[in-house]
Amino acid sequence: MNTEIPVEQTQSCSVQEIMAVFLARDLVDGEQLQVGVGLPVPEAAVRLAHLMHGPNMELIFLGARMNVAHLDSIPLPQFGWDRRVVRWAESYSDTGHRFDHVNDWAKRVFFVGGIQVDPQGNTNLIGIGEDHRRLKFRGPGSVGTPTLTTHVGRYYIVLNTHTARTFVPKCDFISTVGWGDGDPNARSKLGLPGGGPRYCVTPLCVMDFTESPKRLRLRSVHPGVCVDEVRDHTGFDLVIPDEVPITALPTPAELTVLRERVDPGGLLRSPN
Amino acid sequence: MNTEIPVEQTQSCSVQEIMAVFLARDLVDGEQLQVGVGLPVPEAAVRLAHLMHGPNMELIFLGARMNVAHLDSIPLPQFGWDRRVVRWAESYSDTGHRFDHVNDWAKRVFFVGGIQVDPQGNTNLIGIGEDHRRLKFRGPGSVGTPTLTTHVGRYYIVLNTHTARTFVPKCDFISTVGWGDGDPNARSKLGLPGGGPRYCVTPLCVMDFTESPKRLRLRSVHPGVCVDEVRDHTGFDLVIPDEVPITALPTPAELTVLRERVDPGGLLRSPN
Amino acid sequence: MASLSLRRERIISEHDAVGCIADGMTIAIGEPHPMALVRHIIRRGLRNLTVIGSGLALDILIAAGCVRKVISYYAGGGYWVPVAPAFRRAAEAGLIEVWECEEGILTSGLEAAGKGLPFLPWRGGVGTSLPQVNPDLKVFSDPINGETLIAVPAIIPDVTLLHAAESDAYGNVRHCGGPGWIDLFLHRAARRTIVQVEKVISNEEIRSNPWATTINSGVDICRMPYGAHPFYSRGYYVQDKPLVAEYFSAANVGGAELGHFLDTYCREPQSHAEYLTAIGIKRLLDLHEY
Amino acid sequence: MASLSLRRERIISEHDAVGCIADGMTIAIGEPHPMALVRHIIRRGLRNLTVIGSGLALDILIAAGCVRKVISYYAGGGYWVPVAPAFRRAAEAGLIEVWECEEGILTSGLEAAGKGLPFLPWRGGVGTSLPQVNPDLKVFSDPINGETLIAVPAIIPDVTLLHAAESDAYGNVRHCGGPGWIDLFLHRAARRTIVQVEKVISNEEIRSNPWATTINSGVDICRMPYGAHPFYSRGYYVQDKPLVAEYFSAANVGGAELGHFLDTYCREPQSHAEYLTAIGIKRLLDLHEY
Repeated sequence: MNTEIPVEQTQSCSVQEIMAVFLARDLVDGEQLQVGVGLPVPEAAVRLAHLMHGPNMELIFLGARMNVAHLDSIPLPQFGWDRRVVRWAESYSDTGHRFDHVNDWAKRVFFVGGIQVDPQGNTNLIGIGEDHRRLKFRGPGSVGTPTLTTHVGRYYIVLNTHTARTFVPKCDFISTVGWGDGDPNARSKLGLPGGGPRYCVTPLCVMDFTESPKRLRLRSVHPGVCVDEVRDHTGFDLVIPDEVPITALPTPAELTVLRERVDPGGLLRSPN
Repeated sequence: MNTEIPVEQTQSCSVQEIMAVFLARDLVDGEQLQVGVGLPVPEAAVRLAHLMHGPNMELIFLGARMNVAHLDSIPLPQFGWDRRVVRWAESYSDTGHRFDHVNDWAKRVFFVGGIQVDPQGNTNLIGIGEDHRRLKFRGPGSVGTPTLTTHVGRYYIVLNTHTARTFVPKCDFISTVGWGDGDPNARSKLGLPGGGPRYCVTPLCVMDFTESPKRLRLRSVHPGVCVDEVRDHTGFDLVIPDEVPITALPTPAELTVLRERVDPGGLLRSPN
Repeated sequence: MASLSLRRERIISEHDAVGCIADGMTIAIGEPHPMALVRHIIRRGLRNLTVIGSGLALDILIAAGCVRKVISYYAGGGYWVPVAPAFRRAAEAGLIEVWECEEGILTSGLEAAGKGLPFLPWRGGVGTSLPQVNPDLKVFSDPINGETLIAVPAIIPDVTLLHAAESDAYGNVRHCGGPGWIDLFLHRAARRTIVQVEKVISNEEIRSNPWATTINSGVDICRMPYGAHPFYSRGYYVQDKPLVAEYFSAANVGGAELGHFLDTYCREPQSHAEYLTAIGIKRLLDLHEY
Repeated sequence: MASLSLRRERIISEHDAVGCIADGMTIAIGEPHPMALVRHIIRRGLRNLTVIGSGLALDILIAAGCVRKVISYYAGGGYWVPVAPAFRRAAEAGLIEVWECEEGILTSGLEAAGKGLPFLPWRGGVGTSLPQVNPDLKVFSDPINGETLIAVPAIIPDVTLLHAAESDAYGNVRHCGGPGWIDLFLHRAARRTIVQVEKVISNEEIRSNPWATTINSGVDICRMPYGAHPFYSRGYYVQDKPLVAEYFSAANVGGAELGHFLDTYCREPQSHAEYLTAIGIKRLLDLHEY
């Protein structure tokens, strides 16, 4: 997963760096970017986007809202709940009212992980097994992902691993609704105002969704990964177009900002 | 209404002062005393109680909570929304969450006025008339009285006038439920957790409620007022016991605190 | 390194602020009242507004003929003004519709809007006449315990107008000594919020105490020193009691006397600066809070 | 003039704080975690608790055998600990019951309690498995628009335990840089709240900035400098990362190794002072926040 990939002959980068740069480029100036605890790739992506092209973005970490595009560096946290990352905040007022203004979340972007993901982009953080009282694998719980994914303008599914145990035909439990049964109107039928999942990004590839029915489709493979490898590590029939491009590499400028101003500790290059 | 009443030969006091002292004596140390805007008698009563015997009381004005028993004076506001009265507050946190902690209101005490009061202590701030779209007299609206009286441990009905137009057999509209139809269980049947109205205090007298059914009963007349005067100014059959005492006069100590530390401007002695 | 100057400022003129309000819209007015913007609404002669408000600001908008429907828990003027006069007259004449409510019901409806819910339940008001006189309030049986509650529909202002002490140029607002009790509810429920402030301060000052920020970004700012006059502005000045009394007295009389008040203080000054000039600096300075 | 000394102070010992908790009660644990009180609960060997909590505090209470039921939206340990180990083992073995929820559902249930309502509606979770795996959550049709929502019943902790920066002796609490996101919900929902603080400050200091007061009176205070250790305390110290890792490593292994950790850090020190002595001043001073 952490094989070194050459960038323009002179630099190499990790898969996590490629994932972070891919996500960063997809974020638009003016958006609000909310990241939960313990997700280094999205944490890096939103910082990079803010510094590269998002002077009007707002970063939302740990209940604080920040615009910190003017800082020399916006380093990644060193552990969960590292509150030093919010020391430049403009407000903490999300704290008491974090869910009292969801009618304003069309411009908010969020990132979810999962222990299972199905072809319609529904995800599971609850557990694996048939009986909820005796799970084979107990997950951490849904955190705030059901509420966030219900209301945000769009979200990204970001995983640390890509295996057939994660990408399953049907989640044992659903903690966030992606496209439900695959009907493009599934979300509106449920009354979920948010825009739903846009991409699913893993250490192997980027996936998007077909139009109708909504179903995960391979969009690009990361450098050094072949299409068959993705297919073999996916537990359902992934939609695979005839032509699958390689995920774009970071530019030297992006890599410089990422490494010098976002991730000077090299978290995205560490084997962990 | 503002006839001077002698106090122990050496002092005289106004009816508003008698009302305020009566209320103050009924308040218990440790309680939270909330007063809305524009009610000078309760405003004075809670200040006086706090200074006389309530070092653990909390005064709640304009969203601020205060314990100010150590101050030399706690003067009355000079007009509605006179925010100088909360300058000694310990918190404003009621502001955003004023109705988010009503489960804690058993020890809270409140005061309501009304343009109509019926024998069961139901009150009306909405208006007088048959058709809500074309009221004969449009009232100011219910403010927060429905919510407050639903939850507080007890409340007092305090009026500036006592006339047959105010004390009516049936309110044209009900903005706060006292004892509903008079059934002592009327409040619990409606699911209202608060303790209901305790006394009704007017410039003529103090009234309480009979046990079952709940109905307004004359408790004491203010000095210089006779029982018939109360009867004549009440638009329904008030329960009148054989013996009706005179409302107790302020002690010189109470009057000193009231005038020097609560109402140095003489608001309760002014004819307005 | 991205330049700070690329960040968009959110300061707009009073003209642009009121320019986003159209006849027939639902507007919410906070407390302390954003009187400068209220006067600009009167100057522009907007009509048929639904106003969520209370007290002086509500009454003067009714007096000026801007209002068709009122969503209010309290239309009094504090001491000595039990019922606001223009409100009372218009309501009794059937010229305005009153969406009868109370504070907890109103905040529940606003909170429902902010939470993206069609309704929120509330207990205060059960047993009263409120559900009868306001058919939008539905008495229902709760799905868990079967208790009787009131379902309050979401209340969504098109534009919320607030007055606050300070903000930076990016819309981070700070209330001195806390916002009015309903202001943040009105903000979160609204499609758009405009905050008039006494003072614009640096972004660094905002960052020096982020916990003090009461409204964060996404709002537009009007710089309006003394903008709540003749109402109070916490930490800056107290009510101009004689002018408030002058208004209520004119409103009580109505007709030409009320028209004269509105002309003098709302229609003739063409801007907030002209209004302040008419009031005079001495009078303003005499209103210091402490 | 009433003497200030007549006002009751609200400072209690850790012993009295935990003394009000009985086997089988529902207790809520805030974030940052009030670890000193959590350790005292373990020391006392309380059993069959229902715990509303997350992360480290929740996991160590489960590891010590105090917990029968968990109300949690998240039982992970941040970076590198996707699922808290004692929670995972106990849940998979059926030793604890999990009241499955998520943040918005949990805060809705807490808010219902604070508002004196039997339930509040919430949209987040509609379409998920949450209502199937948690039968207390009722899917219903809203009485205004007929939309599908989840009815969340009121959640009422018997005792809420919080950690904060400062308070005065009367229970006016100030969080440095704001409270954890859920703390005030846990407080308002509870029958009783106890707040452990880094520092007790003067009442005058509280009055100097009332807007900074995050919890006002009605709560009891335990003076517990470094009381959140090995977790963070905003404005005072960061996480003791090695000790947190040591716990999660021992909890992963379980058995004697976990027992040894619990004995060393929770059961053998007979007070918070003895715990801090065992940790050592140098280690504590090295955790300064900035």
